[in-house]
Amino acid sequence: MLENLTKKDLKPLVVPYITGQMRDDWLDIIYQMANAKADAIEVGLPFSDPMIDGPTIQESSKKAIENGATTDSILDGLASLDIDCPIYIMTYYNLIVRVGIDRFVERVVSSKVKGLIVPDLPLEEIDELNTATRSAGVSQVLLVAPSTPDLRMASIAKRSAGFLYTMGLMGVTGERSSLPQSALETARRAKKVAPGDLPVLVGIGVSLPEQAREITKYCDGVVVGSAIVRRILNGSKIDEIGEFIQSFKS
Amino acid sequence: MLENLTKKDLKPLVVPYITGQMRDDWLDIIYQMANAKADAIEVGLPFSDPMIDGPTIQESSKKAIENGATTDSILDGLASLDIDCPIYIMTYYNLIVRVGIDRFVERVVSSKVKGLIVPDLPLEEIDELNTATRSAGVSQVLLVAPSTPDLRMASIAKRSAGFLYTMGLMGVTGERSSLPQSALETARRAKKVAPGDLPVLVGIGVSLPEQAREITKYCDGVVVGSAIVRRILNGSKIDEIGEFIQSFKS
Amino acid sequence: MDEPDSTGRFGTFGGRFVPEPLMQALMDLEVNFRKFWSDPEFKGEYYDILKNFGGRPTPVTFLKNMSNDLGVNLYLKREDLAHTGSHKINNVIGQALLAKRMGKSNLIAETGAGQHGVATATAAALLGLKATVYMGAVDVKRQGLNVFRMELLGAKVVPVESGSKTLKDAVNEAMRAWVKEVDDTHYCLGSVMGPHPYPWIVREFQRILGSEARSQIYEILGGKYPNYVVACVGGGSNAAGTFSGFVDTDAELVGVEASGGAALTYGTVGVVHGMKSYILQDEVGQILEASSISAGLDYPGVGPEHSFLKENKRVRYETATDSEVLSAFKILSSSEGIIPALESAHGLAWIIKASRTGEISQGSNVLLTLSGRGDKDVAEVKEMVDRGTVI
Amino acid sequence: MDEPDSTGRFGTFGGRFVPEPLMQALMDLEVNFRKFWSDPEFKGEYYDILKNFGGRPTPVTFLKNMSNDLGVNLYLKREDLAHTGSHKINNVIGQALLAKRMGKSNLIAETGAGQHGVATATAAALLGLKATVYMGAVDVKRQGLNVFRMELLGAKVVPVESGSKTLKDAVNEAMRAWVKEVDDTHYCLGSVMGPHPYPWIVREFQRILGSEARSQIYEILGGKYPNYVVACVGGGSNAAGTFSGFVDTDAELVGVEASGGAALTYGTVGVVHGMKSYILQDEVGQILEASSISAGLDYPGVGPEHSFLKENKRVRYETATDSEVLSAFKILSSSEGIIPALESAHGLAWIIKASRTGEISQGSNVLLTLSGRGDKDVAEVKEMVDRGTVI
Ligand SMILES: Cc1ncc(COP(=O)(O)O)c(C=O)c1O
Ligand SMILES: Cc1ncc(COP(=O)(O)O)c(C=O)c1O
Repeated sequence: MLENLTKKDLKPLVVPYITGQMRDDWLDIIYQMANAKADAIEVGLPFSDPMIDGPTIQESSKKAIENGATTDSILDGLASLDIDCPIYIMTYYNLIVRVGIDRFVERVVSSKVKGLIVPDLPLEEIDELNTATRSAGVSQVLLVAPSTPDLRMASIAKRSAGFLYTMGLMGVTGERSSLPQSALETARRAKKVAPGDLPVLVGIGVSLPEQAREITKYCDGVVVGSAIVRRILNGSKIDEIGEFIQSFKS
Repeated sequence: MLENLTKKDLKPLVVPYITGQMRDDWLDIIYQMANAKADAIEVGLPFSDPMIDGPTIQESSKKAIENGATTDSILDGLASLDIDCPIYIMTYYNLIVRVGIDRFVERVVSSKVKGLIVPDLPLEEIDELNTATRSAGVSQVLLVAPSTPDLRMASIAKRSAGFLYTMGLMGVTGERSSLPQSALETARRAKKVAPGDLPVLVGIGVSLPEQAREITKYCDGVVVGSAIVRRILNGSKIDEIGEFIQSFKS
Repeated sequence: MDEPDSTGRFGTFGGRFVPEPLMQALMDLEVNFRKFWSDPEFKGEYYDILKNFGGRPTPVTFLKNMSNDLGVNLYLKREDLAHTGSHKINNVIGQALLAKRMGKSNLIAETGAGQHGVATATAAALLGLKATVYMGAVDVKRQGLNVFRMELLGAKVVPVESGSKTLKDAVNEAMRAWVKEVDDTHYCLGSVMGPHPYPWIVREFQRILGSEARSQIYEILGGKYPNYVVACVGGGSNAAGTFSGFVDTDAELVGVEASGGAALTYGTVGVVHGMKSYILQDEVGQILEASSISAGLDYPGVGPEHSFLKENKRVRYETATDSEVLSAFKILSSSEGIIPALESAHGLAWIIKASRTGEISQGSNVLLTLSGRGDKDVAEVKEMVDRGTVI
Repeated sequence: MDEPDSTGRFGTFGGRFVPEPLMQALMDLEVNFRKFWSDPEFKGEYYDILKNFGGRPTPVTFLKNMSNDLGVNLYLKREDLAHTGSHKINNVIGQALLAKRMGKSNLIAETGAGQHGVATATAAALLGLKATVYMGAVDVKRQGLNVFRMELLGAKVVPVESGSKTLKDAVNEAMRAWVKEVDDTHYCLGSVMGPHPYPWIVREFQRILGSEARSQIYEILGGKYPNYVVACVGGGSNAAGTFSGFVDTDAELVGVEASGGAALTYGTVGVVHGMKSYILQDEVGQILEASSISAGLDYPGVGPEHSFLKENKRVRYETATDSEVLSAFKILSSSEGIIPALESAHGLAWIIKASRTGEISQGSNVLLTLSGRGDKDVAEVKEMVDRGTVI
């Protein structure tokens, strides 16, 4: 029941990110992302205090909240989608706790969301949520970082479902002009300890197709966040966004 | 040799005050004071830190210093006068110490000044100066205040020469609209302890002829300071000042 | 007050809700703290600095005039007399020493009122570390004196422009900064909050406050403990330190929050800044902005141990409004010659109210921790008075 | 250091050069001081307040970083940690208690930096007296924080617009005010200056500083006294208190004046503010305006006992310039985490200079009285730095 992300071809996996309701046409953007052959889409629930996000995603969260975004409104929007590209929700833990874990997971399931990424929930704190997601068939994606030692990385990978979210660097979300050494190294280490069927995706700091090509020598794909969010914030047209995502696939 | 002030008629003694060099025509004002039948004239050497002076005399001191007044320039001016009204110098002790006690007293004598009033020199501190003034025949006028007990007042009076300067109230120089009870009381007490030939004059707060008339029921005369200095500061004409002094004699 | 359990929890509160890149640092910190806190040499150095540099022990002062007026016996534990002017120095000296033993060369810190920032800058100067202090842009403005002080002490002050631009955002920004520099940088957290092991570490470093107060007041009262022990609660560090000295006595313990930042009184359970605790949040889970005249209590969360102490009813939590606080601020200044920090004035405000209503019965002995001095606040209070905002 | 002679003189310095209306009050004060200062109950109350309210004893802190840099062992007596932030509290508690015993209900005081004014306002609040503080209009402006503090403490602050509008004029104005209200008012003079018995009284009330320092440093140095004992000199009270503890040791005693207000170094003998002492005056005897960045040293006179100690060569007096002082201010802040009052930074500035030139030989033990904390000064220093007035 907990399916991992799988490759449709020989190309690396590409998972674009968008903050829910950050622009009025956010659902159209998601359609376009699916059309652009995204392998999955990460949708953020905006939180007032996003500890691991840089200025770009912080701003998108602020916009979304000003647009009236709530957990409910975003999940309702996602429920209305008709695409076969899996959706992963990214959210800070408080938004889950506030609704109640079981109710939250129910809502997620009824919105046809595939999985959850909760960046402020390290291995030691996942149990309560994990019990609920497992029994509901929701994939809980865990994160590893350059600072994570091998043994711990293996334990995290073992508990991760959907894919393994590998932070490319020690830092917050945001664009970087070049890929740090730590990203390659961490990707390599993550790939080594991850179970064979669990794709390893690198996120945080992957902003350009060249960077994606370089890193996917060591892993299975990338999550592209701030680079896309900046374009959406700057008013890029929907098909420009689609083209940008496609450029990662070529 | 140390003559006390004596009454020329039945009228009370009137001693007007002026700060030396406070106006360019200060020597003319002194002539006018003498003409107006002042019994003596108190001339202040301006000091930067006049502890017992109120705002009016402070301002005259400031003006005088700005006009270039120094101990020498004022004494030179006084030396040039040709009047038979005795002059008493009022000064703070530092101006004396700075010149040197003996030199200062010499200068005073050569300027035909009759006596000295040094308000920050209480009984306990007069000896050094007093040795010099006595041998030079300069009258050293001492002060008593409402707070001075009878015995102490008697000791002070015994050492005072020229007259006994009786502070009418506990306060600094300046005009008051009415005579305080303390002035009458202190005048009465001073008169009682003063040697018979030492005139008792009340100063500080005597600003109007009526006040002078009232107080001189108990003593021999008055010193009029701020009320005159204010007129000089305000630009009163010389004869107006003369008339004001005369009004105390009528 | 005990050690948290192996998951860093006091009852159900606490934990370590942080991104993975910080986990290693938190685990290292816990290991090192455990090691050094039981090392007599480390403890000796810590106590020595607090004594010879920090001015400890601080006295307990009997307030004769106010006691007369209120009919209760009021005592102050004088953290305003500690070096830098508040209890914050106790914690930072401990953490800076720990950081040094751990081989870190930089400190980062968040600050609200600026007292923790000043204390951190001070400890950094003393121990030869570099300090960077994150401070909400709103607080930078209202606590200008403390900004200058930090800069003179050689620290870099970074104004935080995100969110409500106050303490909570400074914490977020400090955490973000820490993620990037976790290798050579220690995050010197300023209160008993944040992820495990911070609530525990900070309480232990503030324990000195409570231990001193305990033996001082016991002697003053001739072998008794006070009926009430009161402290203000922002994150909760001065209160935690204070209560640690009295939790096993039968003193009634009272924590006083700013009514505009009263997580324990008006909040609900949630997760923010790495901890599970009471927080002020809206119905969907967005954290609310606190709003109080005192920058140091302008915080929508509270340390997890306080949530635990509230639930198990060992401590009772009350609130004081801005105007009650200003009035207490002025009363203490003009009737005892002690200008309190606005934060500390919250505790006093409650005592005044409760004494007047008779809730604190006449003749009771009441100990208040005066967590800091009010010099940092006088310009602001003066302005409010001049503007006529307050009487 | 001994009692002055029966005319209130230390050698040829001192005396009582005041208008007659003040003589009775000065004589009463002398009689009462003599009586109460030998009364164990009075002394007990004085020590008790300084301990439990004032935070005494203040520690002696070894400055590790600066000692390393300078090659001398530098110790600070920490009056910055006393309540209200300077040594001034020692004196005002004594005088306010004395005033109360004498049945006076009001205090008046002059203030320069504002520290003595704050201390007086504090003592007045504590003891239920009314306080009026005279402060030069220039100082009101540059020490705004302290003006607020005094007002919050319930004192009335009167800006003095006469003369140079600084400390010397505040003294004149306070004296004038005292003449008017001498019956129910005690003039709480802030330094070892003015007419007898003030220089003696204030030194005695500051003696506690020197006695503490003496026994503390003796213990720290393992049974030795320091080679140098240094203090800044405005009126000279912190220096007098300090030196009283070491005058019978073979420590070299050094008083450091502001170069723009160095009565002992650049002045001549004269009479001002009721005392005979060294003063800055012009050739005809007008008192000059002092000019220093530190309001508390911006004074053209000096206490008479210092004139005596200069003449009998027991103490040597040096000066420090504004820029040396600012540099010392910044060095102590950023290398030790202690922000000094600009006044106290004068002593440090001389130590730094003398250590660098080798005048203080390497390895010497040097004790400096840190007379107060610099919070009152940071805004002004910051402004100077921002304006580029200083580097
Ligand atoms: C003087 C003072 N008291 C109290 C506080 C609140 O912190 P805590 O609740 O951690 O003691 C602060 C915070 O800045 C403070 O400066
Ligand atoms: C901190 C401090 N130190 C020194 C002084 C100078 O006074 P004194 O020379 O009497 O110690 C002052 C005066 O205001 C002061 O505030």
